[in-house]
Amino acid sequence: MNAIIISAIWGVVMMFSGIVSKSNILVRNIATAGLLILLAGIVMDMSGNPLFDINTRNMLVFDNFGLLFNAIAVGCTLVYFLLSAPDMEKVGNNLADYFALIFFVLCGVAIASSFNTLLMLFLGIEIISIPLYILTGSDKRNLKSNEAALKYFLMGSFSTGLMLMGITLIYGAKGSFDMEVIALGTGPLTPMVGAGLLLLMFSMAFKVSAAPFHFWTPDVYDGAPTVFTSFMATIVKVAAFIAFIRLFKGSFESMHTQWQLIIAIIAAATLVIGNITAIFQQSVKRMLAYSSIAQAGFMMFALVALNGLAVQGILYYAAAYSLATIGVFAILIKLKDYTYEGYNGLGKNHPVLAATNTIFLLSLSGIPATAGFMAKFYMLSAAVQNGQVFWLVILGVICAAISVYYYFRVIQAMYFKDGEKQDVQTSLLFRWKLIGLAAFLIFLGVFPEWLINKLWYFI
Amino acid sequence: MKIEYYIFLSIALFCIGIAGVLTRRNAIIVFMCIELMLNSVNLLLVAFSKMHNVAQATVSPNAGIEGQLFVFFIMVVAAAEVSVGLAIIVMMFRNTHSIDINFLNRLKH
Amino acid sequence: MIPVLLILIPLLGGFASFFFKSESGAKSWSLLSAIITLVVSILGLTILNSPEQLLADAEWQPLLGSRFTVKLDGMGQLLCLLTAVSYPLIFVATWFTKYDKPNNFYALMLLTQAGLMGVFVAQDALLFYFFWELALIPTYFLCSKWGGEKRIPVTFKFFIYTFVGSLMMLVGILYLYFQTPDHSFSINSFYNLNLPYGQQSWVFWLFFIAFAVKMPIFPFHTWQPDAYEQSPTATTMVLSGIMVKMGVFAVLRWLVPVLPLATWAWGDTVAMLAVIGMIYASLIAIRQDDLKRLVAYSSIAHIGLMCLAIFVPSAAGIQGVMIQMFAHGINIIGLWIVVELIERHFKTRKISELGGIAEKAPMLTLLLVIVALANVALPLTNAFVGEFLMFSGIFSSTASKYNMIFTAVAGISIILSAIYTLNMIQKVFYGNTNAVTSTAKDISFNESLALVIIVGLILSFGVYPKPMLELTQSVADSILTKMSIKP
Amino acid sequence: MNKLVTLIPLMPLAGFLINGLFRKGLSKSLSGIIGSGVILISFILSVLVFLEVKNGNNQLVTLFEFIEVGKLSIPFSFQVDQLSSVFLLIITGVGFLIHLYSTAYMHEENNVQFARYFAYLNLFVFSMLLLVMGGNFVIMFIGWEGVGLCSYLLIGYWFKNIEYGNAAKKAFIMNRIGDLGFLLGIFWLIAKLGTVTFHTPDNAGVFDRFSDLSTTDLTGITLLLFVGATGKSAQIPLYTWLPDAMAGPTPVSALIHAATMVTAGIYMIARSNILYTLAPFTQTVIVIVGLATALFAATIAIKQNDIKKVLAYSTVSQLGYMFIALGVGSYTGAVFHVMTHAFFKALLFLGAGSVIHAMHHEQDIRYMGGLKKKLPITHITFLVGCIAIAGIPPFSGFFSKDEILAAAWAANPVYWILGVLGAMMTAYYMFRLYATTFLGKFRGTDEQEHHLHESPSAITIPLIVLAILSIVGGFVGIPEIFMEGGHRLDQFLAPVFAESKKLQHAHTIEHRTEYMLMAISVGLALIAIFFAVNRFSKKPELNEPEGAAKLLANKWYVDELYDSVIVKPMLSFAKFLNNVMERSVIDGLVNGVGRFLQYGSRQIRLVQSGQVGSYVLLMVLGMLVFFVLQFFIKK
Amino acid sequence: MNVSEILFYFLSVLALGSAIMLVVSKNPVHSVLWLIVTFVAITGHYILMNAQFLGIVNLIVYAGAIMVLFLFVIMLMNLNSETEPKKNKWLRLAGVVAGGCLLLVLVAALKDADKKGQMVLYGGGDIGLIENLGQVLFTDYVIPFEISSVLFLSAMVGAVVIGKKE
Repeated sequence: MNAIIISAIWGVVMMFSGIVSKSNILVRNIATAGLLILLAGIVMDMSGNPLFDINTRNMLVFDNFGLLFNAIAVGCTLVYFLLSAPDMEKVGNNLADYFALIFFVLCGVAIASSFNTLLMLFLGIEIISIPLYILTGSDKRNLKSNEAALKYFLMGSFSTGLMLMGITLIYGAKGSFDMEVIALGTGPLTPMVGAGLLLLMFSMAFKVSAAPFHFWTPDVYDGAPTVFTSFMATIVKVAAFIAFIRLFKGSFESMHTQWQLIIAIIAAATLVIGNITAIFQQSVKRMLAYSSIAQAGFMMFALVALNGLAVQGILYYAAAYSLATIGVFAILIKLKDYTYEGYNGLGKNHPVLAATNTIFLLSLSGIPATAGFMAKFYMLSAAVQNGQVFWLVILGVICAAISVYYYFRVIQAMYFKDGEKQDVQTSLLFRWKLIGLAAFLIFLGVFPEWLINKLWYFI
Repeated sequence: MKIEYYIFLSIALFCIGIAGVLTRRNAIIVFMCIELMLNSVNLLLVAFSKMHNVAQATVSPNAGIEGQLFVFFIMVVAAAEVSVGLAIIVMMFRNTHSIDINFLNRLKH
Repeated sequence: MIPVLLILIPLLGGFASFFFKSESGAKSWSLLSAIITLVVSILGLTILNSPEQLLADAEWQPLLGSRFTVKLDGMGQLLCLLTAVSYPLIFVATWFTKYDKPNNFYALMLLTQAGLMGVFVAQDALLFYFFWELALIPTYFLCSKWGGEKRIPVTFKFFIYTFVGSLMMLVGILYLYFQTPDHSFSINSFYNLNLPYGQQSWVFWLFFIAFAVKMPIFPFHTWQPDAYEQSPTATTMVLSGIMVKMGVFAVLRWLVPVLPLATWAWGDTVAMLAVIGMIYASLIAIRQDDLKRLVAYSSIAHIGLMCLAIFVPSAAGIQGVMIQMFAHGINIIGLWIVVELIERHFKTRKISELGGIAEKAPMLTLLLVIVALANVALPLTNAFVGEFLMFSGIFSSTASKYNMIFTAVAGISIILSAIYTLNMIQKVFYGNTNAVTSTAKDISFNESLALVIIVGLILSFGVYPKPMLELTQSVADSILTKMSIKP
Repeated sequence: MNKLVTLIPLMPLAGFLINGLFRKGLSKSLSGIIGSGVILISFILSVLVFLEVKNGNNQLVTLFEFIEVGKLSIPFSFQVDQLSSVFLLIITGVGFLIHLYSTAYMHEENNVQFARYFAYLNLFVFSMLLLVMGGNFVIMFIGWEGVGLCSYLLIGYWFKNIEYGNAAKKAFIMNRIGDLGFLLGIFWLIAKLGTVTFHTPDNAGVFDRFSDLSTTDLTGITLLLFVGATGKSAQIPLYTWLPDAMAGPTPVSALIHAATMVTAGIYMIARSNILYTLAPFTQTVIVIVGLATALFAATIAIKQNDIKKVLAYSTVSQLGYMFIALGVGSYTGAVFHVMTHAFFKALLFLGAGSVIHAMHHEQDIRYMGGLKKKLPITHITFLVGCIAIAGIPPFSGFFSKDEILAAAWAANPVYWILGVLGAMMTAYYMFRLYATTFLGKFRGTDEQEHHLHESPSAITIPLIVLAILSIVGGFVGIPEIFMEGGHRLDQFLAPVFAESKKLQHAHTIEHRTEYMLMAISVGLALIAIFFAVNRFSKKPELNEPEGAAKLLANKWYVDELYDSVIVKPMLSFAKFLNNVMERSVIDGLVNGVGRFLQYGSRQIRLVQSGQVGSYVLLMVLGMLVFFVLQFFIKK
Repeated sequence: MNVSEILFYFLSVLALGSAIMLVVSKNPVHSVLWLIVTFVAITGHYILMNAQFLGIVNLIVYAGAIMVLFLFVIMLMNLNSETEPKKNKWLRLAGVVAGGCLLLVLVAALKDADKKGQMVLYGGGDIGLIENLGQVLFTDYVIPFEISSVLFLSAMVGAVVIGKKE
């Protein structure tokens, strides 16, 4: 509960901070402070003494899973702020409002990771989506940004429609929105539940940009201001995943076998399309959009397997993927030229950026000793343990190999190709932050259970 | 009235909405079609709530009320969405004097 | 303790080497670290050769049931020794080769060494996989930064190829992991699960692809000649001298004992591939005009023989393989050193453009001839022991009913190897000097030092192979008992 | 005593190391002295050992455990019995003479090369000694490959000449083919008996446990070992390397390609006689191969004009005789012929060398003639050699060849007939050679004629010694019919062949027949000699041969045949593999995957059309598919 | 066939018809009006099902406020049948077919729905009345109610961010 309330309040605080103070630095610091408070609140929640004692009428349930994810999400946001917040000023001149919107999104994330009824799911998803429509379009004079916003909005609300229809059908069949009630009863899917389940699945698949509902992703990520792309592609996406797995594990686990095939097909399609399409991209930004689809394909493994490892794994994957992607974007933003050529000679001219970027990319492509490997490892092992979908596992590893192709193109550009020295100003502090992030990724990669244990430490 | 009639009715409306989204190029019309989809959902929800009310009237008089409340929230969200959506559309129109979604193809491949 | 040191010293040495500014500094530092590693590994063989010294075990991922377990058994020690010996040799031999950003070069070399050591000592599947990849990554950078003009695509192919393979292996590992009763990655619980044949056979292929690509075995070999040709010679030495052995080693440690039934069942198929590969590679080697490619193909042929000896198993054969891993590592590094010299002196590797070096550089010629003869496994060279044991093992193996045919066909490669090796010697060293080679001069001190050491190793182990045989005896026996072949 | 045995091979090794490592520092005389000295020492040692053996105590020295795997144990051990002691004498004795000879013959070389030469020569003697002293097949194989290597090095001694290089390569590879057979034989032994040692004190050696081998095993093993022998001892089909091997310095040809190395095959079979006695099929094969080689080579020798080539082919044909002997089970005869052949063939080669030396490296006999007066000693000794090889009593060749022929007759008269035919040809071409070279009048350039002079003593002394040996050498094996117990060699070697003797049904020929056979063979030989001498001393054939002669002069075109049947196809197949299979098929496949992905990517990304409408449409279609799958298919 | 059934059919036909008109009519303004008609029809259904509060809200919020908003925007851009862009007819066909298929599939899937044959209560039942809704909303559903304020806040901020002049 802390997370929801604090983030909502801090959203309001940010709104006013924009009015009272003109200095961006101040606003930025307030935002960062807010995140720290938020983090503290979540930790208190996890350690079992929430600030507010509110009877949620069982509409929200704050279990370790949700709280830990909340912590991860906020932590990633913190990293994101530290690395990329200064670049938001370039987007437009109402910085405070952007921060406010981000806090509202975090509120939505908190809801989406702790909902216990479809109503809260719906609200959470909407609270996440609506600010994102705005952020996408926030670069107002840039036609691409506008276009992206409109596309995102239209398709987003379309998917909302699907979701509502799904919820309705399930309500019709089960007579309640409460997940415990819905989870009752096993046996074959009745038509209404089945239809509703599928519609819900589609709308969630849309939110996590899984094929064939991914089409908005490349355009929106490409069109949105890069800073916000970074946010959307990481925290928001994994939040949607958490909601996805929470919903389906909480409500439909008993009927898992009956929809496993569909979700497996979706996962496979996502993997293939994401990876294959990414190969040919010329713009790194767009490539990252497709790579995020590909990564989503891997996260889908958690839903396909839906076992203990999957739950741990999705949390770990969320952290690993978000951090690495944030890092890559943070460096991408600094560059003038978003194509692969933009990276040429980076290794010679900006060794630190190149080195850290390499680590982020290695992590994304799942090379051992980086967090990305253990993330993929958890997903694969979850799927293998489930045992139903070896074809998917094999496809997965092949796709992982394909993904190496486009990630390493960047590395090749940085180290093995020479480019004219471009003026990339980065503060020393920024570089140290990057190094810290890279080190943390390696730490996570070598000692993954440091994070996983958190699920059990707090009661 | 039997429930399946309502199911079919609202599914029909829903699909008309989808068809509209598929066939029209005017962003606003598309948006309206989406609104239509939402409304079909509302209708179905109300129908279900009444149905459950009938079914479980003995259990509690308020059975099935959550359906109607959900409709209320949907309307809330829809209103919010409309405000944002129209804002975006207007912004779009300001920059390119058109709301034709087919012209939205600077981003592709 | 020893295995941990073997990993740590190169690892830390490597990281330290990144921060050297001067070339000589980085060089000397790396050489120092390599020598320390060598000393440690020799200590491990001699005075510190006690079980508790050779074993280290620590908690790593309790939830997954994966522990940081490293242990040196006979085979491990042999290959660690090979790694430890080769590095100083490589550094000495390429002492005067110029690299840009030398500190990074040497750092990456040392990191590779750490990865290799890890592979050879790991007793936990997950840990093994970690090191398996860690050895690969620095190599990727080495080859595509300091390699020849076609380096980037070639190295990339090599990388993707091996990466696909290792991911397959990962799936296999996971599958076995979930079969283990206690859900653990430790090699012993892998050894103890006796899966039914059906499960074994497809896990076998998952593993085999990974190792076949690494070794490489016939249809999966095409990355190798290009990679060898394009990489900087120092890296090529690591690739062909040691990294290739990773594949053979992995088969002996992780494939054969874990999946004995499948090995029995598929042995003939794999052996077939190996034999084809031997003849195929030898024939192609005859046609090569590029020294590096020639050596590359000859190495494919040799590896094919090792693979054959593993999959047509017998006591002698398995031990022959282990001896041969060491011998081949040493010999091929010797060959590469010579190639490196020639390329540096004459700016070409084309056999057709060279000739008559012998009269200008008798010392070089002498050493090369010895190394080359070792490469064709002449008696009293180290390779002879290995090949003799392997062939006699294959011949007397009870595992396959085609053992005689395999031996005979594989034997042809002995003749072919003589053909291409002598061709090479003749065309490059004999005859009259031409425009290119008229400027030849005999080798410098450091190179002759490296070569002399190699020759020394070749002859000493060729005349008195007993120590190695004793070292590998127990491992070979245990493998054979796993395969239920009486040793 | 054991020390002496170990010292015998170690001396040449020491010589090799000294000459090899310090070749820069050594003067010619010094390296010459070292090179020959070590051989002399080991010769003396061999004599001592020989006497020991004669007193009936064989030597078995195990230095250390060479290979020990599981139950297979291969010690590095030397074994000296009657057979090997005889070979020791031949090798070190003849070897020493040839070293001595070389000091003069190779005098034109500079220090370093000179030292290199002696190093190689010593290394060769070392390997040869290893071969004959080895206590098991593996040590024997080590020597076996070692001599191959040395002959490679010595044939290619003048490495600047590509032709020589190719000859060397050919020799090595041909030998390798044989060696493969040898190896397979060894593996077979290991597979069946689990040991390769000849004799062990506890009678667990190969020759103690031959009874454990089935006939198939015996035949297979013996055949494979015989393949090795054909390679090393230049029998059909692997003989072609030997004539080319004449590229090496003449003393090398004398030592390696006449006296010692080529007899390794004989030694090996004689050593494992028991196995062969038990494998009649193999024996037949051996006889046939031997006969074929003997005749075939002889026919070729008739038309050769290179003095060394003639001798080379005669060597091949003489080796054929030895194999006949082995084939018909007269192992003593084979060894006997090895010995005598070593004497007179070495003599002939050295004589030829002396001629070549005098003629300033002119080897074509058509440009010689009338050297009788100019080179008296060479002439006399050469003549002795010719008579010896032609088998005229009482020269050594007669006794050994006669023994072989007698045995052949006993086995099968056809063998004898062919054998005698060969002997006749031998006499013919040898005296053709002699006549063309020494008789008639000189046909070389005046400049050559002007420089003609007898060679120095370092060359002539060995000639004389060998000439004497070729004359008297035969008397160690006087047939029983002339003198009771005259066949000392037979008695001496008896223990080695005892086992075989037991198994062979002794076929004796009554004396009348034997006298007749001798008379016939000698008579025919004399006729041939007479014909050859008075034909070629008058008008030697100088013009290019035609018809059948051309066929012979071109060695039946065997080299060309091998080239077009084996070498060329193999190379073109290799080319096919390299250019088509490797590049296009396999690598093409691998790269094809990559290209396919690229293409797929280019196509798939077109779906991302940028049109909201089409996006939604695709989404809806996806939904449709899944609905259908869920509700109507997946049941 | 009692009154309510007649009403049901009437309203359904009205809703569907006007919905179709919304999709097909050239002029955006007409579309809006048709949509309003649809909403009215749906409101009728609500009333029919005695969900009075929702009926009214639907009428006021949707048919009233929201639709007026749409109308304003359309007027502001003065869109009309001339400016109305046209998809080419194949795409339109594809759209219609896809929608139709979806309808078919869903109907086929739900034709024997689990609640088949249960009655929807007409007239009776007072859950649709404002006091009950209010009570439940401010007791059990207070959390979502509060949270929806966040939604509005963000929408508001968004509108400001987008609409504000730079």
